[in-house]
Amino acid sequence: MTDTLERAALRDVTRSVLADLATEQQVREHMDGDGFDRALWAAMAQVGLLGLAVPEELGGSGAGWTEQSVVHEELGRTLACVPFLATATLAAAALSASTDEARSRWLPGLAAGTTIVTVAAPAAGSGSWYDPPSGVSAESSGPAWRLAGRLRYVLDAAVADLFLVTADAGGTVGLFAVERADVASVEPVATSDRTRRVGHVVLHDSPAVMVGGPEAVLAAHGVGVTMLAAEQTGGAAACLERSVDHVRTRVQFGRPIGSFQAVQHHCANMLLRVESARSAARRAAQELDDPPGPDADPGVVSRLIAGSVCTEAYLACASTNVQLHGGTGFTWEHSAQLHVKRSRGSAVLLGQPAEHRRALRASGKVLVGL
Amino acid sequence: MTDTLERAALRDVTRSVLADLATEQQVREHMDGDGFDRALWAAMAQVGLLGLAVPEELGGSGAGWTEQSVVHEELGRTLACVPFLATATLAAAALSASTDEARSRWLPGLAAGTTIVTVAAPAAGSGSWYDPPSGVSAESSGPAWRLAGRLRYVLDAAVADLFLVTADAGGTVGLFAVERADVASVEPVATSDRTRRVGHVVLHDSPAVMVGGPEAVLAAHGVGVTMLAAEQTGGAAACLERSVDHVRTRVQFGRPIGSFQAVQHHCANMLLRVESARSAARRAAQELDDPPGPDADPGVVSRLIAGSVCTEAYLACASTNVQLHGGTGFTWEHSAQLHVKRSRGSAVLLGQPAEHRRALRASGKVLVGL
Amino acid sequence: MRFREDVTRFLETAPRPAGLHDYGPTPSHGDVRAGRDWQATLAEHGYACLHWPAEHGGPDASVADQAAFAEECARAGVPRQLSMVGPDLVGPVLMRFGTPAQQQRHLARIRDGRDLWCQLFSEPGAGSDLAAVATRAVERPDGSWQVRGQKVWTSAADSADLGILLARSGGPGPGGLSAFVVPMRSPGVTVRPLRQMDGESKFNEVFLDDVVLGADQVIGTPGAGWAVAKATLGRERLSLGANAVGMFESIVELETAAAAHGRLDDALRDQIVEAWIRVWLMRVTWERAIEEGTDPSGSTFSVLKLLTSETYRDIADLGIAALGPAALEEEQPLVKRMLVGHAQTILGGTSEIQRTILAERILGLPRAPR
Amino acid sequence: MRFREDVTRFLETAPRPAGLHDYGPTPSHGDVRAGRDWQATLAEHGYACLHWPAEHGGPDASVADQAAFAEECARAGVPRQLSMVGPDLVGPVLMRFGTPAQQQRHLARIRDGRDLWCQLFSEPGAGSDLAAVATRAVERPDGSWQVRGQKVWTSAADSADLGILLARSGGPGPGGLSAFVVPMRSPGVTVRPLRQMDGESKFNEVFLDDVVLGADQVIGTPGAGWAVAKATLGRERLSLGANAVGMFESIVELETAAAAHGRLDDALRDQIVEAWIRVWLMRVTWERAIEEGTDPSGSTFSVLKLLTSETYRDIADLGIAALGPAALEEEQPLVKRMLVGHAQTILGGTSEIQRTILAERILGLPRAPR
Repeated sequence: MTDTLERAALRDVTRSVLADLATEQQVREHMDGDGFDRALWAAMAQVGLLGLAVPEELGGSGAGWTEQSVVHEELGRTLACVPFLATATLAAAALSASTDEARSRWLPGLAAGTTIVTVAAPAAGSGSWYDPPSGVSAESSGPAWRLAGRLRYVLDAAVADLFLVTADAGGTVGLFAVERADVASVEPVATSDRTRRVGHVVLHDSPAVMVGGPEAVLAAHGVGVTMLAAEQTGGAAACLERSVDHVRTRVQFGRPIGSFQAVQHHCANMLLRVESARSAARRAAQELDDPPGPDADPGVVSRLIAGSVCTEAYLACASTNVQLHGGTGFTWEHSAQLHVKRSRGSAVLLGQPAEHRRALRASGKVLVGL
Repeated sequence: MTDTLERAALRDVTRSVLADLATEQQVREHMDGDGFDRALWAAMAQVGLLGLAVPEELGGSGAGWTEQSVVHEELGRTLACVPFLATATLAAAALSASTDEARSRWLPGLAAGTTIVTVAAPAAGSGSWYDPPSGVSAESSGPAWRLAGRLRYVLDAAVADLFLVTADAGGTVGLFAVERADVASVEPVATSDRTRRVGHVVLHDSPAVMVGGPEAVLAAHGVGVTMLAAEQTGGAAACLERSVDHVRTRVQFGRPIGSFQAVQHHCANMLLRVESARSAARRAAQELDDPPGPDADPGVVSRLIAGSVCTEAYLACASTNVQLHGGTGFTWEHSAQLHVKRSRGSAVLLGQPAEHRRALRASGKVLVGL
Repeated sequence: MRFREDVTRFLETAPRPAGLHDYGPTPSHGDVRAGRDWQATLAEHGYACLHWPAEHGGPDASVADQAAFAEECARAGVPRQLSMVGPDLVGPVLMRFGTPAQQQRHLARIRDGRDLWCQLFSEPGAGSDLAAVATRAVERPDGSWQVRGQKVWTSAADSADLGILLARSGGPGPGGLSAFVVPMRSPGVTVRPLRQMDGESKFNEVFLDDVVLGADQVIGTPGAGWAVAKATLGRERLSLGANAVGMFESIVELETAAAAHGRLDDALRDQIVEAWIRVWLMRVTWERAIEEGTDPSGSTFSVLKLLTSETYRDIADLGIAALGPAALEEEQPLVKRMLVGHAQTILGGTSEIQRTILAERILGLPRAPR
Repeated sequence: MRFREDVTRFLETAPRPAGLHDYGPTPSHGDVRAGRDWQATLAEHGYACLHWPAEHGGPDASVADQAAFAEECARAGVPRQLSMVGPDLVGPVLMRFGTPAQQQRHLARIRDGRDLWCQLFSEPGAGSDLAAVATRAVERPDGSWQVRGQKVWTSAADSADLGILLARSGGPGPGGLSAFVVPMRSPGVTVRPLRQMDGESKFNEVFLDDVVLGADQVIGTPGAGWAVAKATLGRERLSLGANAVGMFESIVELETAAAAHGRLDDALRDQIVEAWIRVWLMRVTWERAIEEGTDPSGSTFSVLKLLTSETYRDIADLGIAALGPAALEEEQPLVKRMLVGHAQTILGGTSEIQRTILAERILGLPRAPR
């Protein structure tokens, strides 16, 4: 119960920061800029939102992923332009599973909001997290490494200070850290979802530090899918709320369209999606903090179900939201399009629903128990 | 246009026979009996409905499969208890692709309604038309053959006079005819759909005549899938009509439930299904009569689409029909259950929708042209 | 946790009446004897009517404990009570609306299984629209009531000792309804079983021909019928989670059957994963609902009824593909289940009504004209 | 067949204006010049306004010929006319409701491409509900009209010479509406482009600020507006079949993209087959509609609009899975198509309205209260 209260307080803090700094108008200004709201980022750092997953001794609050998921859900509602998924979640998770040196070197800056860190997909060439690692090679000269390769669709590449990169170090795969200054070039991508940017990163004889093995990347992916699921749940819930607000007041044929059964049932179906997504996302986050079993990857079921169900919920709710708004929902000026684009982007960012389900089948845990 | 008129006349004749002899009450009487309405069968023979696919010189009218599909559609509406699919379609198609001797020996009786012929699935053990042929062996002594094996789920086995059976004749697969008297035993199956019966047939040292090769069975399957699609279309249309009749008159909350949008949209979705099914079934039948190309199996696309789409249309419409009738639709006394059972039986009789689609993909004709 | 362990131990050691099995919310005729004995055992050990307050002899258990008990009973393959109607519907109604004499007369006998109750609400003309109940209750000069009308969809009517009746004692609309206690062996009560599409008879029609009820058989006051009826809605929600246990088992059966019949291909495997995800979501949503609080009219609980009934129906419908041609057989359990699946989205409130309720009560959309 | 051959030959040899491409039913600003020239060429060769009767200079072509022409144009990658509004909507309306002077003034100029028309029907408060049009037309003492209001969703408003306007000249409801001809360059007409979610501007808002129209610019008589509006509905149906050509190509593009991005797995292949089946069904249904007769208000034609818009939307949405992470890019054609797909089920009548029309007009269900 105390946990519940603390989470409610965290939600209030997050909402209040976002209500000040991430109104739709503010979000749209950053969409037209470089897609990074530095003021909001600083404010989030200030109230401690960037270090929830960082231990206290490294400048964070060590709160846990359930708390982190609350922030993601709120960010998903507002589509605020911050590199939270890349830095506070993916990079924090990858660094937490890395060497002590790496942790103490970068996590404090990460929690303070001064170092923006991103993680590239292991399959650098495609940018897909489910394709096998490939595309970047690492060569060593003593303890120093040099990386070469092209990393596609790297989250927040244009604003990152540090890149965590999977590379083939002569037969074994390792995780490496590359400073911004050592990157050959970053090519921004014109993204459909302008509230979340990606870019291609070129490494060429780039100095790098080995910080961990492939397990760190796997851990980051697992956490990322779970936190993204919370974000998607927030997005889906926002679509439902916007739709409900609209259909209660929009009058056609002499009455609010929300009194038409077809509209009511669309909204009811959105509610079914949102409630299911919320269940899956919460359970997956809880199981990151409190693993349900002793085996190697105890949370795999909840995580992959959340990845699949929350993605599909957001896709469906974003589209229904347009449909219920009619032509207006199809305009650039209306918020509905922002969710359509975010939902589509999120559906390919860390794996597609079909890929999550395939991994679920491959886990051997389907139908093993309830 | 003349064709269209002739088909309309054929439909009228069929409807009038069925209106006399296949009311729901009459159908239910035969459901409680052996599932074969001999009076109706005789009447259908009388007006020439059994020989539409049999050449004139063998006692039929040589009308074609488009005409035959009209009869199937009407039978699908009424669920009349006759072995039309087995005899007039599957067996007629198989015999038409068989030896001249076989054709002249059995087609006249078939057209006259005096010989009931059925065709067993090549995979005798499973009863599935998509599993590879197996389960029956043929041994020859001179021109005479002896068959052994167990044939499962054979259409109208209990009333058939002649069985067309695929058997392995020492490395090559052939089609054989076995007279009723030469069958070791027939075990009737208690079918969920009591309007269409199947049985298991045991052959043991059973004398048989070789009448054709595997191509005759393939031809029969292709024709059968197409004609079954017409039957399913008729069933789906009947479900839609019954639903529309019901929701126009059933009053709840002070008005006919057909004025509720949720109910209206269920009906509209049924209409979309029925119209799509009708398009597919008609096109597939036309292409049996008038092949669209010179290759080996020109009608494969329309046939397999019809098999898939019409099956799913009937499944969906039969279920929606129950839903729209509420509790009453769930009772034994209501006709809705008859369509639920027929639709489910038809969905596994000559191949499931997923099997048809897999065959479609394997045909190499997907996306080849429009 | 302690409670659940106690329950498990009790269920392992408690004497089971001969023939006891998990017959669902209501016993069939043959289950009543074992069900009554089981209810007595539950009462003896403090597990009867868990949600009843202490003043009425209940243990006043938390929602979480009620849920855990229902679930452990499902796992152990026993019913959690003799029948839902007495403990879950009638008990709370009598506590809220009944006279002290009625509470005195009935509650203890519900708790220990001496009285089996049935529900006399639905009518042929009042299914989804309960306010349209037409059964008439006319007050006689001596203050007693004479009741005439027809009820339908009454489960256990043939075994029940008592029924809770909704009848019209006043004018049209909800305000004219009263609730009564009907001894089912009163003169004028006739029970006729309704045969369902699967051939079973779980439900009955009940004819009330001038049945005379005493003045003290009105529940609360005349005219309170609508309030009584509304108070019974949603009472089954707390046991919905236990359904997940049964559905999980039905997916396992489905997979086993598909493998046995050679139909377990990739497509069906994917559908099985989808089905399992839905059951997992039901289960996790239910746990979340319990965690979040005790209000069964809240959003999370409200979606469960729809998730449950539609998931049941869809899993049941997969049985056909799993069986292949064996789905032609009436006696296949998966075929029976497919048929029963058709009732899930109708009885206890159609899916259409449930969606409208979600839209209007949970989302606050304007009421559709009725 | 002869007609189709003539068309093919014409399309192969006709001079194509520079920049001509198949821009759909309405030209964008940059397409107008080429579109006008093309319309002139069509008129010269007898292919303009195929459905117009000879008395108005049309060739009075059969429905089948109109359909064949639309389809061959789609195959050849050219528009079948300058714009839909003039030939398909305004032409038939003027023939039926217009004065001889209006016919004289406008029809020839529509036919040969001198006049480009736009449609001024929808308003911010009258989307699905056209009867709620609020733009006021006030008759002045001299018999001329003064018009004030706002229209929306007007394509080609920025290029059009003339508009067909629906405005309220009388009391509330359908009876108070009149139709007018509006020269788009009249004083008081302001056109403002609407930006869509894909960044394009195919539609406009049109502000009418005390625009003065002559008495002879009323189409037919004042008060005939509703009849005029209804006469324009469904006029696009005859060209729906040509959409199948474009959709077929979009599936090919989808498959090609998926292969190029390494995403063409079995699951996506299955979805592609499903999509292709739906396009095949559209096409075959459309051919059946043409075969069956010429009434575009019949059942077969009526389902086509829904089949078309929902198939387009669903095919478009598959683009995301086909691209994988490349779907993050704004400039991917499949991403643009996914966005545009969201308009298909809204513009030209929402899918909800279409289903209600199918239920009420085709199936004859009682009207929902509006």
